[in-house]
Amino acid sequence: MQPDDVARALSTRLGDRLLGVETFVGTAGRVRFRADAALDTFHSVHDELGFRHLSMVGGIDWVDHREVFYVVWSDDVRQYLILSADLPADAAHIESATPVWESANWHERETWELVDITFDHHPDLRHLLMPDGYVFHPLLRSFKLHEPEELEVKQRSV
Amino acid sequence: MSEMWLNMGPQHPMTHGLWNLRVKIDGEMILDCDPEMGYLHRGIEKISEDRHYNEVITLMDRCCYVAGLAWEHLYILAAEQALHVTPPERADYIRAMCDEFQRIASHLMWYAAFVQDLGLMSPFLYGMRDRDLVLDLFQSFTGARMTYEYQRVGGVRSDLPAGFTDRARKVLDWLDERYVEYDRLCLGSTIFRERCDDLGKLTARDCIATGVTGPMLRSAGLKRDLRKDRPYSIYKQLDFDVAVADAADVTARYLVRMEEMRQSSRMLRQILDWLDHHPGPVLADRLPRWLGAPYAPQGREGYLLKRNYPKGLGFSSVEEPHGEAQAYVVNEGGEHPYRVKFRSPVFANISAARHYLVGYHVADIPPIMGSVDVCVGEVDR
Amino acid sequence: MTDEATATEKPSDNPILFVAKPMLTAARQFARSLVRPSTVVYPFERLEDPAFRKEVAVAPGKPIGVGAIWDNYRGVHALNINTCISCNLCAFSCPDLCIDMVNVPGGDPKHPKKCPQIDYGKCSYCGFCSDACPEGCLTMTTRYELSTPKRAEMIYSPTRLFEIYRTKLPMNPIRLERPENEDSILLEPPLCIGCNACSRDCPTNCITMVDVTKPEFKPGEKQPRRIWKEPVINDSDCVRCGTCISVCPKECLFWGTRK
Amino acid sequence: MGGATLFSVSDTLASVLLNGLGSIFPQPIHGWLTNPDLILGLAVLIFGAILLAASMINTIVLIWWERKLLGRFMDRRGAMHVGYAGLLQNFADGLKLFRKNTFRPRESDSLGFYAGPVAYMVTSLIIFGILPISSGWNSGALPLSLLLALAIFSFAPLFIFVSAWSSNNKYSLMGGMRSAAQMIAYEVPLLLAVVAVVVVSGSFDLATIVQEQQNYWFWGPLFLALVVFVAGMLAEMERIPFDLPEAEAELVEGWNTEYGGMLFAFFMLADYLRALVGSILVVLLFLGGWTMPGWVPSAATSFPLAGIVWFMVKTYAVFGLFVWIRASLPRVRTDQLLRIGWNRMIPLSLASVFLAAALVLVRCLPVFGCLPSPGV
Repeated sequence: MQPDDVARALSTRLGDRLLGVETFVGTAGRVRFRADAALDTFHSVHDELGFRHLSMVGGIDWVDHREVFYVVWSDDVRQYLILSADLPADAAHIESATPVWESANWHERETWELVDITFDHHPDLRHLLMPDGYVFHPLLRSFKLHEPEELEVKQRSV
Repeated sequence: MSEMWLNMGPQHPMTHGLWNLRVKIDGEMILDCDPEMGYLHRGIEKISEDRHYNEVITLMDRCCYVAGLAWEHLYILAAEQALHVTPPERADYIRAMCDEFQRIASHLMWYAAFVQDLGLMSPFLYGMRDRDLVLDLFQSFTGARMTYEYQRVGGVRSDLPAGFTDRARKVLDWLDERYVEYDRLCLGSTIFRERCDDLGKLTARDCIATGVTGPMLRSAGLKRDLRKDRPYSIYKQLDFDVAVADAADVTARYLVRMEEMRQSSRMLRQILDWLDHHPGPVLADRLPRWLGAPYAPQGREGYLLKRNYPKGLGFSSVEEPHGEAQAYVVNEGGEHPYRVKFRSPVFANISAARHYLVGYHVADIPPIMGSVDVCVGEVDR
Repeated sequence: MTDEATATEKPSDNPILFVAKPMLTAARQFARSLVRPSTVVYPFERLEDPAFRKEVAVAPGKPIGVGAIWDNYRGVHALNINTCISCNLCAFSCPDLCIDMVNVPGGDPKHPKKCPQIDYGKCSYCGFCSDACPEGCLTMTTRYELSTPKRAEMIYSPTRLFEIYRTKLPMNPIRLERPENEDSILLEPPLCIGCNACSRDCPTNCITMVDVTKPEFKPGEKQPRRIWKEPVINDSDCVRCGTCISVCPKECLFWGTRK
Repeated sequence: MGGATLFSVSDTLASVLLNGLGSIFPQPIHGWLTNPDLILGLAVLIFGAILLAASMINTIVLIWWERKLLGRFMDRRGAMHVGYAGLLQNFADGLKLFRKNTFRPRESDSLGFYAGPVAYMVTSLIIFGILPISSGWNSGALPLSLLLALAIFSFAPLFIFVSAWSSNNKYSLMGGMRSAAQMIAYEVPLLLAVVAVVVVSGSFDLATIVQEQQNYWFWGPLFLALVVFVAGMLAEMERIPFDLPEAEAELVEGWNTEYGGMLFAFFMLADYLRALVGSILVVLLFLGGWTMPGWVPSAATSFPLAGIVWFMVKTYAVFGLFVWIRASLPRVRTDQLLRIGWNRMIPLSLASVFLAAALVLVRCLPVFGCLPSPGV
């Protein structure tokens, strides 16, 4: 499956909410979609394109905005597909993928606590790796390592 | 007895690591479960952002302490894609050899822990003993037994020592005899079959829904192996079969892993033959300086940015002993990776715990979780 | 290349003698290990001992080591103080920041020699430092016994590392070849003030200060306050440690490819 | 065999001791000291001390024996540095446990927590006093010594359950429940297997049972009963494959999770004491007890301790079998264990009883004299 095929299949349902499909070596492409089209994108990728296996959900903090990406796999074409959406840094939230892929549950919990991206309608958005009540999001760029005084504050505030 | 929540972990012989399995039980029946992770969270993804590309390798060995070389390979593949570097062919073969030996070592470790959970004491020692031979091999060319730090962006650290392939073949011969013995000790025993048959069922449909990969998925009859489906490295050149079983229970997982070890032996013989006849460089020679060397020179701040090193994204997926591991590396032109994200197969396998634990007995938890092959280091990262 | 999947069927024959097979297997192992179990009696037998390896480790049918080469084991470091050039590369290559450059006793008190001191409480034995060492004076040995009741004793001073060097333990023989197209240190001449810092601190003394011709200044024009000398770097002697770059007050040295 | 019994030896010892002591003192004290009642009392004490020392030393050596055997099964060496071949390792371990602090979880029940291990230990020790080791070492000479031994043997689940429940720990509680269920389930086939022996030998007295085996050992005619008895004993001793109550993988240590120091040592010792008792019972009931083989020269046979030595050799061999089983089998699950106990073991043991009765009826028992019974 080529990026063009993916774009053709997705554009019917998404229209202009599909921002483009880039080439990505080793995968079927990198789909960029608008955050408000999340659930539609997931459904069409899962049902129409047949990517039934969600491998990974991750977030990247680009300081001015945040990016959330999904890696999905299809057993039919035996290829990966990467979905990616940009979210504003001050209101980083996107629809949860758990209704489509059950496996998104833990990945989204992890992304939420590490990169501070909220997943709406997630069934169980609790801390996974960090202790309960931990208020920081370590994978944000503003969370600096190698600053012991700050670290002390962070530990105390937990 | 009324219902109660039982904390199995974080310090519990069943956990094989540091995590907490909370189970709700009624008498001996499991009604619900809730795995709690994070006791071993070291922030490897965060630390990686503060190290440059080769220094991340030291973290990869600690990511999964039973499959360090496979994780190094995973990271290196993604980093090379992000940095636009191609390794020499011999390095690729050596890496594949590391992968397969690591698979054998990891599966032996799994075997040892799994039978120990069942109360079988001596096979535990046999598994550890035979794994040590593989570690000896690793030690002879990487210099360490567990934290190898062997692969580099653009190749591997050093070539194999003289006589390595012969020693490796000897180990493979020894192991081939042992697999038979392992089967006799486990499959030959009625008690083992009574305990493991029809236990921890996870159908192929549930596997896909919950993202379960690796031997667990293949034990459900689904033939998916990245080495075949998406041949990275040099796996296209190798002749091997994918081990599949269809019972989807603990015995099936045992069978799949045993068969995988045999297939790994088969692959390794091919790789060793190739290595015998194709000497060559093991590190790409036209590398930017600090990618080839393991260190950055002083005054490195902004070094790559000044030189307009091309940006890039790297994504790799490797059939690790536990399943499909993935890495996503963002190169923003700096000397450190901007973001490194790993997908651990065990992470997904544990998250599906509710599907394969509920409805069984408390006494079944150790064999079921043993058949999942938990490695907490890579779950928590 | 076959694309067949090996369906590993469950052995259907439910064993009739229900415990005989595993018990006989265990008994066979019992008989085998009566002669010599596979364990190494550690403090008395050591895998790194060549005599032990030769006699026992490679005995057929006995899985005691594979007679592996132990010399490239990455254990405690050995430091040859005499050849150390204090280039700092080991400290910079250390991912765990466990190497400090400390003064070595003896020598010129005004310009003491600095050598690496290693904190084994932090060290991850990755070997990056010995790979980075341009002179081969910091190597790793087969020594691995480090336990000590005090945390402070985990910090090995250069002298202590030199003592390990003098025990002549097998050293890690792997030396990395330096990449061919190494970057050189280049100079941006207009910025240089000829302060001599780079040449003074260069560990290999490969920087010489040469005179530059003082340009003609018009009368009244403000002359830059500088010494009219510039560094010339001998590329074949340079170990690319970057000390000169870090000490340069004007940041006029940089990495680049020499034309 | 010599006429000296263990009790007569201790009686002589006591009278010699007291007479010697009394001769130092003038008359009133001398007469009081050589009072036969006092001598008898001291004799009983000495007798008990010898029994205690013998059982304890044997238990500890048994642990050593298991560790060494298990080591070889696992391709390793076992304890080897303390004493000759590690013989003193377990004494050192015991000393270490003895010196350790005894602690108790705050919410646990004090009485049950402390009384449980002690009672478990004591009941296990009492059995040792009943068992005859040789014709001289036959303290009880009770007509129903077999029944008494098994009755005391089956006290254990009660005390295990008490200590497990009072630990106030979920794992301990589950272990205790399992232990109780398991021991009760296996009590029945164990006793039925013993009935087969009783049918053949016609006596409940252990010494008589041994004497009945002068011509042929019972393992031949009563092989089925032996299998049931060994399996039942494995369950009673809580050893792999039936060690669910302390299944390490899921229940940490089962009913003794919360115990440490000397209290844990009590459990440990009592466990191995019971293992020793189990091995001894197998030797007594099926393997001819202390009857010496015919090929042994009479000079050796008449050696006072020859019977005991021969008996202990057999006991340790039987325990070796238990170790072998432990080294090669996984543990079963609770429900499977109970199913095996009620559904398989009881019919088997009943069959063995009928078989024994049939053998006695048709009087074909002496045929088994041709089987290798080196005690003949």
